[in-house]
Amino acid sequence: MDAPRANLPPLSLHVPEPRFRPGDEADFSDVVVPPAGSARRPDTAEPASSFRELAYTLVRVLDESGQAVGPWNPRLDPEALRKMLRAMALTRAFDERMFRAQRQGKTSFYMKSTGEEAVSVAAAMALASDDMCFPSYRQQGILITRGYPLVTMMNQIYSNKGDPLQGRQLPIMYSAKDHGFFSISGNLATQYPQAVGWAMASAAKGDTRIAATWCGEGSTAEGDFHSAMTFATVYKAPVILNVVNNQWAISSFSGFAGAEATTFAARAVGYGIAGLRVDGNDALAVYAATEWAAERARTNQGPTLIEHFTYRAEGHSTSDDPTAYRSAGEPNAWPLGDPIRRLKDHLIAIGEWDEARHAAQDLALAEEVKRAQKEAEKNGILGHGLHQPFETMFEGVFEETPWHLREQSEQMIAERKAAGI
Amino acid sequence: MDAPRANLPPLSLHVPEPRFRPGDEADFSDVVVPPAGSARRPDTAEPASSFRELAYTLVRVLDESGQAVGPWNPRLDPEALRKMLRAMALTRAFDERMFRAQRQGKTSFYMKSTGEEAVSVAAAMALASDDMCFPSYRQQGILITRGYPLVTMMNQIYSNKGDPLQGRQLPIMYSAKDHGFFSISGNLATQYPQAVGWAMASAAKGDTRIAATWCGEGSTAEGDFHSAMTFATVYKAPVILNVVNNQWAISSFSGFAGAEATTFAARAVGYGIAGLRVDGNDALAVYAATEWAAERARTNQGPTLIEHFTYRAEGHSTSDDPTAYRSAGEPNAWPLGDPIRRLKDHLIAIGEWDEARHAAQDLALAEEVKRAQKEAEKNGILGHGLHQPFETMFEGVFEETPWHLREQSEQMIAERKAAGI
Amino acid sequence: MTRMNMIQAINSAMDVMMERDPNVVVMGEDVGYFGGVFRATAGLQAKYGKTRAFDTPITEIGIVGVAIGMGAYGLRPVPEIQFADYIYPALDQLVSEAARLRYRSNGDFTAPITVRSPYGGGIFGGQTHSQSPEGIFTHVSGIKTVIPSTPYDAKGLLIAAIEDNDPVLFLEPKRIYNGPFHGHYDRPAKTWADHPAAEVPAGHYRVELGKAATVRSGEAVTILCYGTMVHVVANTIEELGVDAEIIDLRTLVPLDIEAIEASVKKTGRCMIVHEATRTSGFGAELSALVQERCFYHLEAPIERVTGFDTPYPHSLEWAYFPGPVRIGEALKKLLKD
Amino acid sequence: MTRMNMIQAINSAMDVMMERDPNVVVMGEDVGYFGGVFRATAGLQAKYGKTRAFDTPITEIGIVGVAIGMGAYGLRPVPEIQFADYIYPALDQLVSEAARLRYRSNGDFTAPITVRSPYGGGIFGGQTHSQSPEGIFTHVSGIKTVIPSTPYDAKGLLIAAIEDNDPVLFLEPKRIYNGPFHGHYDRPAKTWADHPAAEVPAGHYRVELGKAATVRSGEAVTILCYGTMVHVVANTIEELGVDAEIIDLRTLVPLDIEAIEASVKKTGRCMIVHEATRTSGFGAELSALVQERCFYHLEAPIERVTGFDTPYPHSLEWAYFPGPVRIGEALKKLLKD
Ligand SMILES: Cc1ncc(C[n+]2csc(CCOP(=O)(O)OP(=O)(O)O)c2C)c(N)n1
Ligand SMILES: Cc1ncc(C[n+]2csc(CCOP(=O)(O)OP(=O)(O)O)c2C)c(N)n1
Ligand SMILES: [Mg+2]
Ligand SMILES: [Mg+2]
Repeated sequence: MDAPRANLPPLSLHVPEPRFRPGDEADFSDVVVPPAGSARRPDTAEPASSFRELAYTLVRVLDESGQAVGPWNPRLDPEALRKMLRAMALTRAFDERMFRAQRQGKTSFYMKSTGEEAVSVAAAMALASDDMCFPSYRQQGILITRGYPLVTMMNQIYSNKGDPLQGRQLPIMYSAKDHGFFSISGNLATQYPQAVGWAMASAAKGDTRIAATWCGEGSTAEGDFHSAMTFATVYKAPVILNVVNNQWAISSFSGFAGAEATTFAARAVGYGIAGLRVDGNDALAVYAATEWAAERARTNQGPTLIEHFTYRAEGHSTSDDPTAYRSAGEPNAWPLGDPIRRLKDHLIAIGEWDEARHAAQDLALAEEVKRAQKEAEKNGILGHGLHQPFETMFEGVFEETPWHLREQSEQMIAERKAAGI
Repeated sequence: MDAPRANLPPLSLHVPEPRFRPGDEADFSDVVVPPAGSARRPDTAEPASSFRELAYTLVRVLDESGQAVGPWNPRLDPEALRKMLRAMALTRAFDERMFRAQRQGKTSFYMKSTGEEAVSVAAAMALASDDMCFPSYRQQGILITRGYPLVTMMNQIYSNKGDPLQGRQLPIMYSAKDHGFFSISGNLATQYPQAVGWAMASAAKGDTRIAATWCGEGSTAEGDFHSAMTFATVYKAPVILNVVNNQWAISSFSGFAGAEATTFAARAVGYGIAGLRVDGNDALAVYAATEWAAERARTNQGPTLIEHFTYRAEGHSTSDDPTAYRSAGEPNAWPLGDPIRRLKDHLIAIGEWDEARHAAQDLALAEEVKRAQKEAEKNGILGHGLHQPFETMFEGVFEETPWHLREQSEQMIAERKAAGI
Repeated sequence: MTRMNMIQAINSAMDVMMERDPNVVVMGEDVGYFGGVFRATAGLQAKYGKTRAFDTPITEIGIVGVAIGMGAYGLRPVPEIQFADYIYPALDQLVSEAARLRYRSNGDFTAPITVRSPYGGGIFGGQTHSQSPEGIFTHVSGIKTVIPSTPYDAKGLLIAAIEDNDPVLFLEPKRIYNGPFHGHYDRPAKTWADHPAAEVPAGHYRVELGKAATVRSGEAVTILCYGTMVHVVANTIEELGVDAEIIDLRTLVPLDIEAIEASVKKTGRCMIVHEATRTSGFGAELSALVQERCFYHLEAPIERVTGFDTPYPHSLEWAYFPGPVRIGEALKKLLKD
Repeated sequence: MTRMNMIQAINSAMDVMMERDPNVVVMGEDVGYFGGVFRATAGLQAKYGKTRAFDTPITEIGIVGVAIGMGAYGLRPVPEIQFADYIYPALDQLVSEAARLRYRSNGDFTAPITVRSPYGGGIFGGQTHSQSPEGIFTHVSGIKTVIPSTPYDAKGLLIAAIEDNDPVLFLEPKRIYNGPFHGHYDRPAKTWADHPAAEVPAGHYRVELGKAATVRSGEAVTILCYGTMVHVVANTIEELGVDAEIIDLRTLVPLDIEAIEASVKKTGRCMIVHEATRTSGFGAELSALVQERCFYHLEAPIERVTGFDTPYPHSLEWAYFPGPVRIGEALKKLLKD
């Protein structure tokens, strides 16, 4: 490193910085929020190159008065809307309860999806029940929407004897093949190329089922994301690639994933893939975008990337305290509101719901979750007693357990016996 | 895998296919070649979002009559143009000779850059001499332009006793720090994030030097490419990211890297990075684009991705026979012509060159290369005698050789002695 | 029976499996139309179509990640990594995903994929076309590692790998694709023409995973090896007239520990030969296992003859390669007392 | 001297080096403003500014690749990988680039980077927050692997690593960040408060790479270990009253072979303890080396006590962990004859 050349301007390194830190007042008034109904809805047969602008706007359906407007309005019947609302509220109630269970020492870890319930619930409703989901760790709403038993989810969270994964996985790393829900990985974004591969296989077989996958905006930086996008565009894979832009990746704001320069939906443009940017707190917009993308996939028009513009209203996980790095006021200042409240307001605005029913439903859901929890705790909680026989630790590494694992299993049991435990 | 659902359309998998295979007549008449001079040249201070269309056209300067036209004309003086022409012709002469040397069994491997000489030579001329290059294996033109000794290049190719890399690397995997040329890796695209890191370091230090890197269109699929793009956009790194789209990646056409859906310059758009698509066989366009991107980098406007639209006129390497997978007529049918011929025609058109001088130069360059080869072969060729002492094999794994490598070295030498060799 | 070199045998294994099972697909860089840079998949696209034998983008993360997804769907993908030196970008998908999927989902999902990759040196390929990374994978719970040394085994093992419901890394010793290599780089290259294990059945057969082959019975010493080294070792002991028992491991994980133990207990001496770098190579595990299980039978320290702990050099390739000289000297030492 | 826990000592090492050398930069996921999920870089951004301590995109390929480029420029980057379980995506940049750069360019370019990463289990972190991948890196020529077991060593070794001109993988045993762990998960957690090696100088000092520490001298058996296991072993032999010599390796590559050899030749018995999975773990290399070099001194087979060859389970964590029971039983076996 010699001294910089004097006849050229000195360079400087730009390091992104979020607008608000602890102590700052959060003010999102300059976040551009296009009016509901303003984004056009192309025909699903249009080529991706003809609607690149959709990567730079926000598909929104619910307006400020709670009405559903514009070409993306999915015109769901009230029964479906109430089902959607209920699943979102149940997801939130479940999260509350399990967060508390972790705080009570009943398990090691938990992750909420508060504020992001629309992203998973509305998508799950728009997909066919046998479409295959490759989620990240924050799409518990899919399982709940698809009717996976709450007790089983809790059993997994407690690693107890009812845990279908036999206590092998960290809490919330569900796997539910019969609910079209792929085994969640701790390594970010690995599910992205897997989803593309599943979709390619389905297409190669002349099947009708499509795949959908989710990752956070922070995770888009991983190489897996890019590999997935490349495979998806090359083979026109029937897959929906969801990026949940909840503004934060643990303590790092979205600028560290590239949000200062463009949107995440724009990534799609880079590969010639259809890209939509959606108000992720508007359940109807999420539903409509998913339905549209699914239709494209089902008709061999290829993949769609959907950026869900939303906000992580709480900490990253039970291990995280967001007040250490962001303004405490952010969640409330967030300009796109709360997805549950917005859907509720819509149902009320169209005369299909009221505050009293909502309050009653909240109470009922809390009760339902509590009942499930009691039921689950009958199977034990983490650390209070061992819920799986020791030898299960050695099973399932391979389909057939080879000699070295059998030997290790026997050795362990013999050692424990010898030591008198 | 159950039977496909009857009420949904069956999916099908799209697998790209190049337009011509062996035996086909190559006809590129439908490749869209915008007229020279037609692309606008934004001010280097303009934000990347204001000229996304440049990712979908071709920046071209040299028109069909050999004139330099339009806003991207770099208006080089004839001396510089002749220097450029000479370096390109020398690169080609060097490639011819070394290819032949491999065929004669003088080394294990060689890779030509035939048809792509403009990409490296013109870029090297547009960069400052102390800007740092992170090339792939097909940018020997940079070293030649920067005056790196041909003999030294050949010594490396022969792994002989003049090889600055002591025979450790495959032929053409040069390293030349004092010529601003990073050690070439066998693993594709790894140099991309490294270039970004170098540029970030330079910026962090208030230095004036920028970085430039190159990879093939096939290599853009690697995760490293994406990581590099993400870091580059996040920190506005002063780096030029070149994608040499020579249509082929060994036997795979560019469609397997995503070319059916969009351009490679469009990748830039996906990250909010400035993107240019350039006629890579037009040395003036390459020069102008590089100069513009360098100016942006030097003034802290951030990275630029340049797609060089060109054609790999020969095999991938000495291990490859392209007639096994592509139409033999492709190189000649390629609509953008030969870069050397085009620059020569330009110099002739402006009255600064003629066919006789060109022929004489070609002869002189062939002689120069032959002389260098003779010189290099004095240091030996691969496999005829061992050119490096055995113990050098154990040096340089670490700065200081630890005991286990010293022991292995001594053991090897003792064993050879014991065996009488 | 047909005469096949190792490439043909590998090609035949895929052909047989694609014929029998419509869920078998092959994929990788240059694997489709062209049939692979080593021609291992030649003809498969023409025969089975582009959706069953196809080229891929150049991203090893993607190749393995996509194969895992296809496997979860129900296919049996056989992805190729063009050179084993290029498997590192895919490591996370192999280690954290393929190898863990069955366990972490308690059998809900599996990854029945067979990752093929040419490995090893002796072809003047330099640092990035010569590596032997098998040791890394043997440390990863949940993946099997298989390395053939003959055309017959290559086909039978590859069929068994493709039929296996667990992820298998199938490493192909590229130095012996066209003929057994006896370690003398300066003598004319051999072909498989007169090798008995180049008689290969045209149809389906399996060589079970997890079973070693005793290539030669002997009393003086047990030599554990695999891949190219099987031939180098066999030739060297023949030249030296040593009565060695040569065990070709064929599968590293799961290992045929019974064959190893029985042999070492018989001979009392053990040598391990591999091309991979020495430190923490699979030879270390073999050495540890042998001394743990045969300690009281060992008459001399177990010897390892391996690649050196340096990158694979280009011009000094034949000094690096653990050839006859190094094997011979190590044998002398091992047998001297 | 100040009292520091291991996190504070690691933080102090970076602080000292950033103060002394303007080319030292720290980077990684959540490393900047927040100071790292384990707080190891807390305060560094406030003190040295955003261009010297910064958050990064979530791409381990990128973090290491960018650090290599910065190193080639002349900086000394100290990238953090948030958990060692997430180092696999970066493997190619580490193996094919950082580790090879000096050699392949014959010294033209180097990669003086220190990759820090918390590793190991015992925190109910499940499969992807508990792994011990050190063995993989010890197989890679050109990279050093360092693992401290106390605050004092952590600071001195990290300073030496940052000052080293070769790439170093610096693995931090996260179970003992806040206190030594004696292996009994069901007893109250200890802090570093009364541990002598928690007395740490405030300023610059080095603990040389490649030198082991004899934690306890003894005659009955040599126990080789590192990281968390040093404390588990020390406590176990104290509980059992075994006169073991405990060697804390501290650096795996390059290894302090002299210390190991001298000790095993003295005691005649050797046990190796690590948390990583057994097969092809670094224990295999240690076992192979010891039997090669001390064969005629060994009175019993070398014992390995390691993690099992399964993914790290969540609920059965304490059955998996190589704790006092397993170490104790292995010691009994090793000492019985
Ligand atoms: C490969 C890998 N690197 C790092 C981590 C650690 N990590 C876990 S979650 C997380 C942040 C992810 O943020 P984002 O993708 O935005 O998802 P969100 O949590 O906001 O839903 C990080 C860095 C990991 N799990 N895997
Ligand atoms: C990580 C990695 N994967 C695969 C290869 C094998 N390989 C060498 S060159 C090449 C094709 C590259 O094509 P492209 O990027 O278009 O560059 P070009 O050769 O056309 O200049 C491949 C697949 C490699 N060297 N590294
Ligand atoms: Mg996020
Ligand atoms: Mg190419």
